[in-house]
Amino acid sequence: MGGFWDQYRSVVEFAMANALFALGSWIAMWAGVFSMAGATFGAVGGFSAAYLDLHMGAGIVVQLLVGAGLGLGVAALLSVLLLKLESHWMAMATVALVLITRVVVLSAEEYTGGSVGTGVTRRVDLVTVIALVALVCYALARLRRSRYGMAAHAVREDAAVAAALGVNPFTVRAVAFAASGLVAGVAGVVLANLLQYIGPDTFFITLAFTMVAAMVLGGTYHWAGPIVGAIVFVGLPEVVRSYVDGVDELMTGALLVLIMVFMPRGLIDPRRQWFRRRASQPVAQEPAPQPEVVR
Amino acid sequence: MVSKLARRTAALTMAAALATTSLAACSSAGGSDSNGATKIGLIAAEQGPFAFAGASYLKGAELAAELEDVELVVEEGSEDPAKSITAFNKLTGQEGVGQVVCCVSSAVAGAMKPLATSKKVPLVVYGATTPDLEDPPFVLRPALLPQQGIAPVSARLVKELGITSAVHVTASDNDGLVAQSEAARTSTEAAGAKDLGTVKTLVADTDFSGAVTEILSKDADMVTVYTLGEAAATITKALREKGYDGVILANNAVATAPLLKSFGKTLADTYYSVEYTPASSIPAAAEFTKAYEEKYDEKPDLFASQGYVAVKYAAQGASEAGDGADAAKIADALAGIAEMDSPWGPLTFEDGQGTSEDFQVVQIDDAGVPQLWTGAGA
Amino acid sequence: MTDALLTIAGLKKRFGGVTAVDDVDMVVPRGAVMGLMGPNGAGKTSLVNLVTGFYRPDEGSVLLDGREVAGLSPHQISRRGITRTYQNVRLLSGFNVLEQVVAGMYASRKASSLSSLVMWPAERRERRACLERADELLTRVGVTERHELAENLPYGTQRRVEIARALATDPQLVLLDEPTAGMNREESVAVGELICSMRDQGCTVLVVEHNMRLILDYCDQAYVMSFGQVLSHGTPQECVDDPAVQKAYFGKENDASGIPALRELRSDPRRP
Amino acid sequence: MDVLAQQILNGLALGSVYAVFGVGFGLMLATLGVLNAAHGTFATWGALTVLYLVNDVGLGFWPALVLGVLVSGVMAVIVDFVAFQPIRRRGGDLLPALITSIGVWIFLLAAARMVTGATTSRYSPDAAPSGSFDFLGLTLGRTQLVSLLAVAVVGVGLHTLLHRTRVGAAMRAVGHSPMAASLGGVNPVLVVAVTAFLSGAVAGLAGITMGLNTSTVNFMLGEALLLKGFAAVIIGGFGDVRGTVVGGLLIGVAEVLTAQYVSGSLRDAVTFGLLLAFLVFRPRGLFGSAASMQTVRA
Repeated sequence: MGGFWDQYRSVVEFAMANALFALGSWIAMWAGVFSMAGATFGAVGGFSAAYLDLHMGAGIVVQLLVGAGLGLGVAALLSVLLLKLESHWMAMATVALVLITRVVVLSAEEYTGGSVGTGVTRRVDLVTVIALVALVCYALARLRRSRYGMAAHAVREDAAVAAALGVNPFTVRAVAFAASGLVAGVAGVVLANLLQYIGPDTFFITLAFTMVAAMVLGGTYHWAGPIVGAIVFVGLPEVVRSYVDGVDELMTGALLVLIMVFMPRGLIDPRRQWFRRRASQPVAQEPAPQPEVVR
Repeated sequence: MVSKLARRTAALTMAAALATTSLAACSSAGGSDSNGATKIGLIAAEQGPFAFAGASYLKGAELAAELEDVELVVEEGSEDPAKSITAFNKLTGQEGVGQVVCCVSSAVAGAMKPLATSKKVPLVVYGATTPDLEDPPFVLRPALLPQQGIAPVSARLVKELGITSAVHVTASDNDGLVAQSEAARTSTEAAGAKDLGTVKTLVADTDFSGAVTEILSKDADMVTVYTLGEAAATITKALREKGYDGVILANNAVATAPLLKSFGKTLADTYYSVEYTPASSIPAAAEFTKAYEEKYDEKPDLFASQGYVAVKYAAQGASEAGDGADAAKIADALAGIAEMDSPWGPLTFEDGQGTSEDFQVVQIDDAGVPQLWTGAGA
Repeated sequence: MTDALLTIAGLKKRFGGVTAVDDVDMVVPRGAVMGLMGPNGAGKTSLVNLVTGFYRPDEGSVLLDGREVAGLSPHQISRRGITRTYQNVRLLSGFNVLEQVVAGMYASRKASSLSSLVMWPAERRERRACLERADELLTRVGVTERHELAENLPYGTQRRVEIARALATDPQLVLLDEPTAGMNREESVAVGELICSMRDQGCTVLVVEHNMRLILDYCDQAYVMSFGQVLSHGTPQECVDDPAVQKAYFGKENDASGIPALRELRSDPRRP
Repeated sequence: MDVLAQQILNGLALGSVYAVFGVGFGLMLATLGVLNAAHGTFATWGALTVLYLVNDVGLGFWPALVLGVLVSGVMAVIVDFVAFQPIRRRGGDLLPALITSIGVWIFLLAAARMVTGATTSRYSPDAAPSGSFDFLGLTLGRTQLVSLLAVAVVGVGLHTLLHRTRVGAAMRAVGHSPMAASLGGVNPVLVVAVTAFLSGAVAGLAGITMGLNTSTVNFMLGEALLLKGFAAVIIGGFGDVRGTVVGGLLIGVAEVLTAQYVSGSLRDAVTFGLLLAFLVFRPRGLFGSAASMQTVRA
């Protein structure tokens, strides 16, 4: 058991780190912003953690706080620039942002180690990572039906209707985007600690694709989706790999296509029948109940 | 009202989290007990960016394990930092593995270094060329640094071929290659060739049309190319195609079997320096070549010799530490090795870094086959 | 003269070469139920979109309670007290019936996100109050379902949920865009009664309708629009009798909705 | 030799590869509404096909090129049928199609890695065009000439097709609304298939010329193209063939000149900086009209 666990411990760790990234993307998606910029905020968190570790020997708490703060700050700044774009252009702009992140990482050699990258002393353990995921989940579960949470969902479903209910869609999106930056910044710190080495390709397109794919795979309509998605997306290939070598990625790709084709709303869909306590009523014609007129 | 669903899912997630946490606690209590660490772990690179060399490394390593009578435990790392770290953890989690041989690329070696140091398991690096990577007793590099050979060889070429000016090409974002290019630049200049400057490319570049135009515009007698092998071969080919007829001294990575095969005679008349070639004049090299040919029925290459030397070195450390030694003792034994015979000539070690004087000069002939170069008169 | 809640003056909106709303003046008195009729494409929905800030007017002013709202964003206008329903029901997918209505209480909820994170008593109280109020509003509009997903309900019920959501914003003025579209006679009557009850509770209502029965039976006054302009104004009956209105409806041969509506009126025995 | 003029020529040759790829990528985005993350792998597979045919089968380079282009085109049609058509039928928007394209991307990339064993190779120097000749006092490599010709053929050909033929009109109509196309008496399924084929085939051509110009064919070949082609589409103006061609050439020249006169490490910075600047400040690009932006369907 010990050997088995040692073998899969890192799989669980990476799945949890990816769950954090996917949760970050989900928070933006909550308010209808499809963003791949999590890779950028992850880089901000990751490289600041590496810098703090290397130059100041800062502990994990400081790293996480700084990563969260910087992720939040950078996301808040960028939201001003990006959120005015129409949604598809916004999505593409976040791709561009990720491409630029790599260039910035390469040029800011003093802070990032440039193309060689930089080592990080590992200061997180699995318990911390799981605790962070649980913390984010707790917050999201609490906020789901709060004033902000309902506004975010409303903005995603129909921004115009939300506005007519007094919700300022821009503010709601900006807050979601900034919060997604915070979580992705934390995820970057975690990933840097887990990998113990980060370079310009660590926080690049592949990570950006992984986080949105995990999010969509799991389902974008409930916060549990990204976690399930990350576990399936990261864990399944590892498990497959230990039985059949070489086909894990082929399977991941095919699985992603199949799930999107047959379960377009992802694995976790709060609308699905078995998820709800009561069976939904059919759309059949039934007589409308008489209103009680209050005169 | 928090919806029922949300509450239920939260509960489930928390339960799952708790379950995983308690598992983690259990396993960390297990700890690692490694007495009798006679096995040598090896992180292979049969897949990934260095797959072209991975098989040779492994064959050389397995030959050494057979000759030295040690057990080799192989785990694929694909020269990917994350996968290699996983492989390292898997290897060191196994009973009896007291040291790990790994790493072709400097990036991966850099990622493994802190891990080896913190886990106190010696890491024997067989390929990476970044300066100052070695850090005894836990990070050791028997592999030679190419710049040890580039300096004398480039000076020799300048003198024997009557070179008066040289231009240099490097990959400015790779410390190892920059160090090699710098070695070529200083020694050609010291030997009397005018320095016409250094053209900088990047490791990730694939389009060299601009760089080639820049090189040609300098009109030098000699071009030294210290970039990754693919790039060096591509630049060499493009220079010849655009009519350059001077001397080209390139990174020895242009002469890997797949590159020689696919570039063929477009690499004709290119020089390089190398610690091992099957045609080497060093006696220990001939022995290695013979043993390798007997086992695999093919000629070894440089990578095979690197895998061989690394495992031979690791085995020597293990045997000096004695039976039942733990990883820390093996580390001390490895760091204590001062000399070792090798296909690269007698190796001496300083601070866990191998050095040798016996570099060979190779010239690729008109048919695209590397031949030992014995001098301008030959 | 009753005091005006909504005053529209010289309102204009062009789309490319088409002027959808052309120099419209309109007054909706406080506490009135105002009808707005007109053939398809007359600019009724465009007018609603202008008043609620969905479109930005090219010219003209919209005064609510004497204060300019033209040019404000939809959410600002909503907070000033104008809300609306939609021609094609636009409920928020994924919310159940109660949540649809609670979503309308955004502006009036006070508890901060921080307090919802730790579920302070203030947040709990507020959530409970919201749910109770949503429950009341749903009862008022005659919806008995509470926990179903709104998208699974029959169309007529969805419309009523939408009205409850609009009422949840505490509006001064509600714009109902064809609230009885797709409903049978019985259901339409129920909506009419609901509109009256809204007025009696202090709301001013502007009803955009094709269903002239509804306008005649429940509106105090009406406007008729055609080709982006106001064609007629007065009591609903005056509007229907206006020759210009008759011409607008009959002159447009292919307007399928107007003709039966008028035919229905002519055969109405209650008509004097 | 005038270094500046020579470098501009080099830049145009490099940019023409980006431009060709961008035209195919943009066609799929504008007409089929798919932001296709897997498009780069079409280029990779085109190049790998040629590699196989030239090096292992011993076919001549030109017939291999034609077959490689066909393979990429057919691959795109299959991918569209398997991964995008079901989503389109549901009336889905950009997001689900993007995610399935990521799935396809992972699949085709892994498959390419498997068949190549992650090694880099190149077309046999005996078969592929090589060498150079003098052109207006500058040196032009034969491989560079191939990519310049490719952009000319693809640019003019596709622009003519879209604007001068009935099929092209139908393709543009599909871009605006699939309904409109079916009303016009064109079979939308066929139009979608033709569009997918063309966009894949053009990507394959770009991949093949890229492999030729860089003497490098590996499973990652298409990835760089994808990013640069994406930049060319946005900078040039979405949904406009001429704009994409100009965008691609502009990127190529900018990259080569930056490397020569500023710093090689800023090469990508220039491209992606331009990309972000255009997205934020002029999302319609150099040539696109505001209306063309709406063809990415909501």
